[in-house]
Amino acid sequence: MDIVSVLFYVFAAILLFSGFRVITAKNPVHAALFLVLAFVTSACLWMMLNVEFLALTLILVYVGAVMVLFLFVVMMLDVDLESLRKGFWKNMPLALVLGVVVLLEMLLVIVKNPVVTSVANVDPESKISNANKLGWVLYTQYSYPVELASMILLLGLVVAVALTLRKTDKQAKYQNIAAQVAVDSKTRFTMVKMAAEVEEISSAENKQETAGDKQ
Amino acid sequence: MIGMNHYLILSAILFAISVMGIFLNRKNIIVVLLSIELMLLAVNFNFVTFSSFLHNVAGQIFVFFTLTVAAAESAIGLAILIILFRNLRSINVRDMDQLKG
Amino acid sequence: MSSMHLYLTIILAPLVSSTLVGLFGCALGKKLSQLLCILGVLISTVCSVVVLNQVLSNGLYFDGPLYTWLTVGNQTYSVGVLIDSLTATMLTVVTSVSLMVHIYTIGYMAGEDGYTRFFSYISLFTFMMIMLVMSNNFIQLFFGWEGVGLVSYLLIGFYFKRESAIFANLKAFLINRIGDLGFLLGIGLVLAYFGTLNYAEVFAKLNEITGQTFLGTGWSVITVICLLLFVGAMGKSAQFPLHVWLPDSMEGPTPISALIHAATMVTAGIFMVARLSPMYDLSETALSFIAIVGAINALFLGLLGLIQNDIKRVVAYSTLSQLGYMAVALGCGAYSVGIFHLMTHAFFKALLFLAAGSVIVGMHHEQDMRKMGGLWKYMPITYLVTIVGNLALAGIPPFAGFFSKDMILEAAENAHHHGLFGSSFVVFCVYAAVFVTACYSFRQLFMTFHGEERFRHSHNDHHGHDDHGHHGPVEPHESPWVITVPLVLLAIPSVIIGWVAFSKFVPGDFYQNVIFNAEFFKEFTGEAMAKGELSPIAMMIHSLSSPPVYLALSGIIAAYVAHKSPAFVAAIKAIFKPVIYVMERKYFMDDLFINLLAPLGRGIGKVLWSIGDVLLIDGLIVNGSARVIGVFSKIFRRAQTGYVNSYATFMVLGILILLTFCTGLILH
Amino acid sequence: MNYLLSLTIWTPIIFGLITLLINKNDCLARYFALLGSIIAFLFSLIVFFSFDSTATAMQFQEMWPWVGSLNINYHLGVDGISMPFVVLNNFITVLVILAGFKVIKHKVSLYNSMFLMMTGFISGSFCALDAILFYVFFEAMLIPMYLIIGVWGSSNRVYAAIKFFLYTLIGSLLMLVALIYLYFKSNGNFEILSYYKLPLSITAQTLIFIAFFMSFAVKVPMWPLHTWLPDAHPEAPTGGSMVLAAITLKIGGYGFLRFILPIVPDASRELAGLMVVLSLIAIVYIGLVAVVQKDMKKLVAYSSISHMGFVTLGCFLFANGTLNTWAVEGAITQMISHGFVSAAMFFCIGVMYDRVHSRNIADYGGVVNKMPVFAAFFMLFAMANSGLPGTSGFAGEFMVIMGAVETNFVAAILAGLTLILGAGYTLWMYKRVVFGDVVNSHVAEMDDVSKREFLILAILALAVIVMGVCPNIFVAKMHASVEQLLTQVTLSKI
Amino acid sequence: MMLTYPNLIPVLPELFMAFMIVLILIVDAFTSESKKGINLVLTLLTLAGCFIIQKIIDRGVTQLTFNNMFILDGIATGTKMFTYLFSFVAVLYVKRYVCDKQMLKGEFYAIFLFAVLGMMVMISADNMLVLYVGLELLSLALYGLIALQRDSVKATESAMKFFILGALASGMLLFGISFIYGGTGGYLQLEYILKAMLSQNDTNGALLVFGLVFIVAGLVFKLGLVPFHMWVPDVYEGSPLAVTTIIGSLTKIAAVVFIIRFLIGGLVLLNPYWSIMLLLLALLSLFFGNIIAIAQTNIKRLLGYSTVSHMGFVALGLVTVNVDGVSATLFYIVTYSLTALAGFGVLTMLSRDGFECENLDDLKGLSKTNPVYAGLLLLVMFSMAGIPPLVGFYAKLKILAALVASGYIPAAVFAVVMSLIGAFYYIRVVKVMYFDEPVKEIVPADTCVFSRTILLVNGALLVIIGIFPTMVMMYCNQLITG
Repeated sequence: MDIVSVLFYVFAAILLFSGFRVITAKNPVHAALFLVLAFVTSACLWMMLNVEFLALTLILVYVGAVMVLFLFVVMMLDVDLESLRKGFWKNMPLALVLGVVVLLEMLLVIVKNPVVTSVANVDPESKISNANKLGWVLYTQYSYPVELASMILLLGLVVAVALTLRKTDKQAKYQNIAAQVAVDSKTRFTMVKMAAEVEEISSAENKQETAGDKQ
Repeated sequence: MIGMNHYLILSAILFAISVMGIFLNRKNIIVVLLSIELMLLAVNFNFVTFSSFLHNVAGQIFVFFTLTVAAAESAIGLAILIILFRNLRSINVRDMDQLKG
Repeated sequence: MSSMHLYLTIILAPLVSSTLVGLFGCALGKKLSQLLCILGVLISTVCSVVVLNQVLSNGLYFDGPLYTWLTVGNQTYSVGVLIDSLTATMLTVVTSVSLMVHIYTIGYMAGEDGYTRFFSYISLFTFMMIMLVMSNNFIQLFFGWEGVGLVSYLLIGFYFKRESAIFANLKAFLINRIGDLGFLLGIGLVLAYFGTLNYAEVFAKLNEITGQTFLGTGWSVITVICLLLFVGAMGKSAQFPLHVWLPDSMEGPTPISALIHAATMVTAGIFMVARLSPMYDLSETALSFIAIVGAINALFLGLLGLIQNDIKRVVAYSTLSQLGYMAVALGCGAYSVGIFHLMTHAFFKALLFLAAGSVIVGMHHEQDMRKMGGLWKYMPITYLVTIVGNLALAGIPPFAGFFSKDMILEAAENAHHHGLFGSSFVVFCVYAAVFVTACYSFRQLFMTFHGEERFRHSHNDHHGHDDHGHHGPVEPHESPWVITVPLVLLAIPSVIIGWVAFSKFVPGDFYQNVIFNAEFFKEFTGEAMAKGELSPIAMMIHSLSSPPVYLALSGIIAAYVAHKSPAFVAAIKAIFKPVIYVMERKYFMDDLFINLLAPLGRGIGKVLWSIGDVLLIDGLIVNGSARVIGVFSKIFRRAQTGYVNSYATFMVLGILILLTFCTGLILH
Repeated sequence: MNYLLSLTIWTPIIFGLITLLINKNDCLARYFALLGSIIAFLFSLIVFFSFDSTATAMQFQEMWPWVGSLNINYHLGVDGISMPFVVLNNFITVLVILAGFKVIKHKVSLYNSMFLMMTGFISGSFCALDAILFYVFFEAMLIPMYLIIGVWGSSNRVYAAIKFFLYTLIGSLLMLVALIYLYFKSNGNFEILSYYKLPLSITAQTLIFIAFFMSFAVKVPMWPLHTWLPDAHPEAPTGGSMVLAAITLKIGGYGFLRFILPIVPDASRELAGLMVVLSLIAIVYIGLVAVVQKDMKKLVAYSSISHMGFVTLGCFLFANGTLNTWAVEGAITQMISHGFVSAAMFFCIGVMYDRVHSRNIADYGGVVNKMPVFAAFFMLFAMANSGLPGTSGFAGEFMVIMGAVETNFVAAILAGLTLILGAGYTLWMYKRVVFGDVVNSHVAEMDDVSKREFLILAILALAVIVMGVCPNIFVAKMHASVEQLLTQVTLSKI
Repeated sequence: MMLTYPNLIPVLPELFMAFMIVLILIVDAFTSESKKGINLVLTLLTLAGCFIIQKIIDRGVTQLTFNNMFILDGIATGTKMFTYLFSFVAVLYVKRYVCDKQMLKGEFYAIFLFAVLGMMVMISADNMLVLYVGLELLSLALYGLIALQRDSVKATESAMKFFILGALASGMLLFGISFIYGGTGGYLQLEYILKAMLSQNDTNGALLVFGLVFIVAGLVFKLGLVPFHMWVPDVYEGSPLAVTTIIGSLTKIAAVVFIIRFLIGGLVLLNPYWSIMLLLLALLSLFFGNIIAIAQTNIKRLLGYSTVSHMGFVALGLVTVNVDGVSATLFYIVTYSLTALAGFGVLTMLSRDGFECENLDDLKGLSKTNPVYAGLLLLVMFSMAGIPPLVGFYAKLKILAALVASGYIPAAVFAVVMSLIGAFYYIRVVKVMYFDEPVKEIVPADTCVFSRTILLVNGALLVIIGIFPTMVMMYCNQLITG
C-alpha cells in the first residue's frame, strides 16, 4: 500500500467519522464543527485528486463563510437542546437500514462501473495550474452561468435581508429629548364633546358589524 | 491503488450518511440543514472525482457553481430558519406540523 | 253517403259526444250533456241498424282500412273497418243496449255528482266497444279491448271516494291486464308466424301455419296462439280463474254494470273467439280448454250466486255463469251459438241489471236483499220485467234464454259424442248449472219482491256499500219513466229475440264465411235440420221431453222452498258447512290474488328494492366504493405527517423504489 | 337551409348565455328564455317537416374543420333515428321553461339559462356526427344538470347531484378512451360514420362495447347502473326531472343505436344475450321495485328505468344475427313516447308538489275532489305510463314485444309482465294519491290547475294521444335509417 | 480558448429582466412607503417589455449563444411568452393582496422577477449546469417569496419545508447530474450528452441509469409527482395566496420545459428507463393526488393535491416520448396554468386583509353573494375536472390520445378512472358555492377594474379555448416541431 492509499484511507476514515458525527452529535454546534472537519478532510482528498483550487475554495467558502454563518445562527437561536435529543436513538435501526439500502443500491451500480481505475492526474499535456485552467474556462465558456451566479448571490442577499431585516424605528427605545420637551398641552390633550347616547342599541350593533366587516 | 471507484464509493457513503441524517433527525432542523450540506459535499465529491479522472474541467466548474449556489442557499435557508424561530420559538421539526394531512 | 262515411259515423258519433261532454261537461250543463251523449249513441244505433239491415238484406261484406297506424318494414298496419254479419249483430246489440242504458242513466244518476262525467264515460265506452267490434285487425281489437277496460276501470271507480270502489277498479284493471298479457303475446305470435295482423290475411294463411310447431316444443303453433288469445278472453270475459274482478266491479253504478259488466264488454272475449273461429277450429286442444274453463264458470261460479245477499252480486255471478255457457258453446265448436247466447244474454242481463238498479233506486240505494222483500206492490213494472228477465235467464221457453241455452246444451252433448277432451265434465256442469241458474235467479226474485217487507226494520247495521243510504225506514217507490221505459224496451227482446233470431244463428247461413262452426257441430246441425228439429217450435216441443226445462223448473221450486222455509236453508247450510265456507270465500280465488299474489309482488319488490337497490348496488357498490375511497383518502393523508423529515424519507424511499426498479431493469 | 341544425343547437345556447346576464329582472329572464326555447323549437320543427324520410344518408349536414390538429370536425347531421329526438328535446324544453315560470323564485336567470343551454347541448349530441363533438355535448350537459339538481333540488339534492354527476362521468370517460382508440384504429379520424366500416377484432370490439356500454347504460339507465336515477329524478326540480327523464335518458338509447350496434356489431351479437337479460331485469325487477315506492317521483323514476328497459331490449333482439325491425323501431318509438309520458308524469307530480310540498304518496289522497281537471290529465298520463293502447305509451312497448315474440318468446313473456307491473305501480299510486276522500288539510287546500299548468298538460296530453293514435307520424320518418342500421349490424367487421 | 464576445441578441429579455430587477431594487430603496406603487408599474413594464423583446428577437429559428449554453428555440420562445403573459396576469391578481398583507412590496416584486428570471433561464438552458443554476434561481426566489409573510407561522413553516425538501431534491438532481457527467465521459452540454450516448456502446449504461434515477427524482420534485410531492400541499396551503398563485400556475410551465430539456433534449436515449419511471410516478400521482384531495377542506391544499394529479397527467404525456405526447404535455401545462391562474386569482381577489379565502366553508353560498366569482370558479373547477367544453377537456384528450397511440391503453383507462375520482372534489367545490347557503358574506376587497376584467377574460378563455382549442394546440405543436 503506497502512501497515497494510506492517506486516502486515513482521510476517508476521518471524513466518514465526522460525517457520521454530524448527524449524531447531540449539540448542533458540535455537529457544525464536525461538518467543518468533514469539509477540511474532503479538501485534503480533493488535493489528492489534484483539484487544488476547489479544495481551497471549499475551505474558504464553506468553512469560512457558510459554516460560520451556521454557527452564528445556531448560537443566536436560543435552542433547548435537551428536548431536541429525546428519542433520537430510537430511530437509529431504521435509519441504518435505510442508509445501508441506499448505499447498497449505489454500490451495486458503482462497482459494476468499469470506467476508470487509473490514477487521477492533471491533464498531462497541459502545464498550466488547476486554478489557471478553471479561470480560463469559467470566464470564457461559462460566462453565462457566472453571470447567473451573480444574480443568485444578489437574490440570496435580497432575500436574506428582506426576511430578517426588522425596521427598527418603531420598536426602538431611544429618546428624543427635544421632542419630549417641545410638547405642549394642545398636542397632548384634546377636549372632545360627545353627544349623549341616544341611539338604539341595534343600530349601534349594526355599526359595529359594518366596522367588523371592514377589518 | 486508489481508483475512481474508491472515491465514488466514499461519496456514496457520504450520501447515505446524509440521507440517514435527514431521516434520523426528527427534531433538530439545523442538523437537517447540515445533512443537506453533507449531501452537497458528496455530490461535489462525485464531480471532482469524475472531473479528475476524466481529465475534464467541467466537473470542477460545476462544483464551483454548486458552492456558490449553496452559499446563497444557506443564507436564505438560515434567514428562513431565523424567522421561523421567531414565530415558533423552536427549531424542533415536530413543532413544524401546522401543515399536514 | 258512402258506406265508409256510415261506418265512420257509427264509430265517431259516440266519440265526439263523449269528448265534447268530457271536456266541456261543466260548461254544457247536465241537460245538454245528456242530450248530446244520447244523440251520439242514437246516431250510432240507427246507423248500426241500417248496417244490420244491409247485411241481412244483401249480405254486405266490407273490409277496408281507415288510416295507417303503423308501418314497419314493408308492412302497413292500418286501423280499419270490417263489416259482416257478426259485426253488424254485435254493433246492434252494443249500440241498442247502450242506448237503453243512456236513457236509463238519466233517471238513475239524477242528482249524483259527476253526472256529465258519467255520460262522457259511457259514450266513450260505446266508442271503444264499437272499435273493438268493427276492427279488422288485431291491433285495433286490442285497442278496443283495452279501451273498454279503461272505461270499465273509470266507471267501477266512479264513486272514487269509496275505498271499496277504487279498490275494485284497480283490481279489475290488473286482473284484466294478466289476461291482456296472454292476449298480447298471442297477437305477437300471430304477427310472428303470419306476418300480418289483418284478420282476412291471417285466415288466408292459416293452412300454411297449421302444421307448424312452436319453436323448440311439440305444440302446434295454432294451439299456442289460440290458448294465449283465450287467456286474454279469460280476463275480459271473466273466466275462471281471472273472474275475480267481475263481482267486485259491482261497485260501479248500476247502469254500467248492465252495460259493461253484463251485456257488452265482458262478452268481448266470446266475440273475439267467434271472430277468430277459423283459427280456433284448427285446435281441438284449445277448444277443449275453453269448454272446460267455461264449464267451471257456468257451474261453480253460478253456485256462488246462491249465497249472495247483494242484489247486484247475484246478477254478477249469474253473468259469470252465463259467460261460462258462452265459453262452453265456443269450446264445443258452436261459435254461432255462443254469439247467440251472447246476444240474448245481453238483453236479458241488461234488463236484470237495470231492474236491479231500479230496485236500488227505489230502495234509496240499498243493495242488500236482506233488507228488501215484498217490493212487488211498490214497483210493479220493475217486478214484472224482473220476472221476464229471470225466466229468460233460467231458460224457460219461450223466453230468449231458453233457445240459446238449449242449443249450448245440445252443442255440449254433441261435443261429448264427438269425443272432445273433458266433454263429459262439461256436459255435467252445464246441466247442473241449469238448475243452479234457475235457483239463484228466483231466489233473488223471491227475496226482493216477495215475503216480509224487511226494509221496514230499522237499519242498525250500516252497510258498507251504502254511502248514499238514507237511514231509518224507507218507503220504496216505483222508478221514473226514464228508468222503466228502457226496462220495458229491454224486456221485449228478452222475450222474443231468441225466437226471432234463432234461425239466423243456428241453422242458417247468416254467419256463413264469418263464423266457422266446427265440422262436428255442422254435421250435427245438418242432421238436426234434416230432422226438422232446428226450429223454435220444434225446440220448444222437444224441450218438454228433455231434462233442461225440468231442471230449471226444479231450480225455481227449490228457490221457492228455500224462500218459504228458512229452516230448510239452515239445515242445508249446516250439512254443507265446509262447502259453504269454501263458497263464501269464493273458492279462495280472491285470496289467491289479493292475499297471495299481490303481497307476494309487493314483498318481492320490497326485497329487491331494499336489498338489491338500496343495500347492494347503492350501499355496497356505489356508496361503498365512495366510502372506501373516502377511507383511503383519510388513511393516505396521514402519510402527510407534517414532519419535514418524513417527507424527505418518502423522497428517499421513492428514489429507492426507482433505483430498485431500474437496477432490476439493468440486471435483466 | 344548411345551417338549420346549427341554428337549432346554438339558438338556445346563445339565448341561455344572454339570459344569464339578465339576472336583475326575473320576469324578463323568464319570457326571454321562453322566447329562446320557442325559436329553437320552431327551428327543430322545420327540421322535422323538411326531413326526407326516404333518404338513408344523413341530412342537413354541416361540416367545418374544428380542431385541426386532432382532425376533429364540427360535423352535424341527422337521420331518422336522431331527428325525432331533436324535436322532442326542443319541445320538452319549451314546456320545461313554462313549467318553471311561477315555481322558481330564486336565481331565475340562472335556472332558465341552464335549461336553455342544456337543450342546446342535448340537441348537439343528437346531431353530432363527429365523435368528439358528440362527446363534448354529451359531457357539457352534465354541468347545467348538476346545477339544476343541486341548486333547485329538494332536501337530498347534494347527494343526488353528485351521484348523478359521477355516475354519468365514469361511463363517459371510458367511452372517451374507446373513442380515442377508434381514432387511432381509423388513422386519425373522429367521424362516427367512418367507424361503421372499420374492421375490428372481436376482442377490440368487446372492449369497445364495454366502454360504450358503461357510458350509455348509465344514461339509459340499465340495471345495475341505474341507482343514480331514483335519487336524481326525485331530488331535481320539476323541470329537471322532466328533462332528465324525457330527454337525457334517450341519449343512452340513442348511443346504443348510433355507436354500439353499428360500430361493434359482432360484439353486440355476442353480448346480446347479456343485454337482453339486463333489460329484462330492468323491466321486471325495477317494475317490482317501483310498486313499493313511497315517494311519487321515485316511483316514476323507477318506472322510467323499467320503460327504458324496453329500449335496450329492443336494441338487442337478435335472431340469426340480424336485428328485428319491430324491436328497433319499437325502441325508438318507446323513447319518443317515454319522452312525452315521463315528462307529463313528472310535471303532474310537480303540480301537486307545488301545492303540498311533499312527494310522499302517503301525504296525498282524494286529490280528485279538489283538482278534477288535473286528475283527468293525470289519469290520461297514468294510463299512458301503463301502456294503454291509444296512448303513446302503448306503441313502443307493443312494437318491442312484437319483436320479442318473433325472436325470443321467453323475453317477450317477461317483457310483457310490464303490462301488469306498469299498470300496478302507476295505478296503485294514482289510486292512493288521487282517488279516495280528501285525507288532510293540505290536500283540502289544493286548487285546480292554473292556466299555465293547463296549457302544459294539454299540450302534453295532445302529444300523448296523437302519438298513440297515429304513431306512424314518427315511425315513418325512421324507416330508411333503421333499415340501413339493420344492414349495418348484419355485416361482420372482424 | 479565447474570450469571444457572445451574441447577446437572444439573451436580451434576460438581460432586460436582470437590469429591471436591479432597477426595481434601487428604486424601491429610494421610494417612500406611499409611493411603492411604482414597483408594480415597473414590474408590469418589465414583463411587458420582455414579452415585446421576445417577440422582436424571435427569428423563427433556433438561436444559440454563450457557447451553446443558451438556446432560444421554438419551445423556449413560446413558453417564455406564456410565462411573461401569465406573470403579468398573476401580478395583476395579487397586487392588492400583496398590499393588504403588507408583504414588503418592493422586495416582493423584485423577488418575483428573480423567479421569472429563473424560469427563463431554465427554459432556455441547453446545459445541465445552466439548468441547475436556473432551477436554483427559481427555487431560492420562491423560498423567499413564501417566507416574505414573515409573521405567519404557516408561511414560514412552509417556506422551511419547501427549502429543505427543495435542497434535498436539488442535491439529488446534482448527484444524478454528476453520474451522467461521469457516465458520458465528461459532458454537461445536453446535445453532447446525446451524441456521446449515441456513440457509446452500453459500457456505462449502469452509471447513466443510476444517474438518471436521481435526475428524474430531482426533476419530478419540481412537478410534484408522488412520492416527491410532499411539499406541494404544505406549500400551497402555507404560502400566502399571492405566492400560491405563482407557484401553482406559472412555475409549472418552466418545470415542464425543464424536464423536456433534460429527458428529451439530453437523455432521450435512456427513455426506456425514464418513461417507465415517469409512468409509474404518474400513475402514483394520479392515484394519491386524487384520492387524498377528497379529504381536504382547505381549498388551497385541495388544489395542491389536484396539482399532483394534474402533473401525473403531464408526466403521462411525456411517457410517450413522441411529438404528439410532448405537444400534448405542453398544451396541457399551458392550459392548466391558465386554469389554475384563474382559480387562484379568484381566491386571491376574494381574500382581504385579515381574511384568507382558503377554506371550503368560506366559499359557502358564493353564488349568492358573488355570482361572478362563483361562476369563474365553477368554470375553473369543471375545466380541471376535464368536462367539455372547457379547456381542461382537450388537454386530457390530447394526453389520452397520445397515450393510446403509444399503446398505453391501461394507463389511459387508469387515468380516466382517477379523473373520475378527481371530479368528485371539484364538483364538491361547486356544490359548496352553489348548493350551500352562505354562512358569512364575503366582500371582495376593491380591486381595480383592470384586474377584474383580466380575471373575467381569463375565465372566458377557459371556455373560448375550450370551444376553439385549435390555435393554442397548433401553437404548442409548432413549438415542439419547430
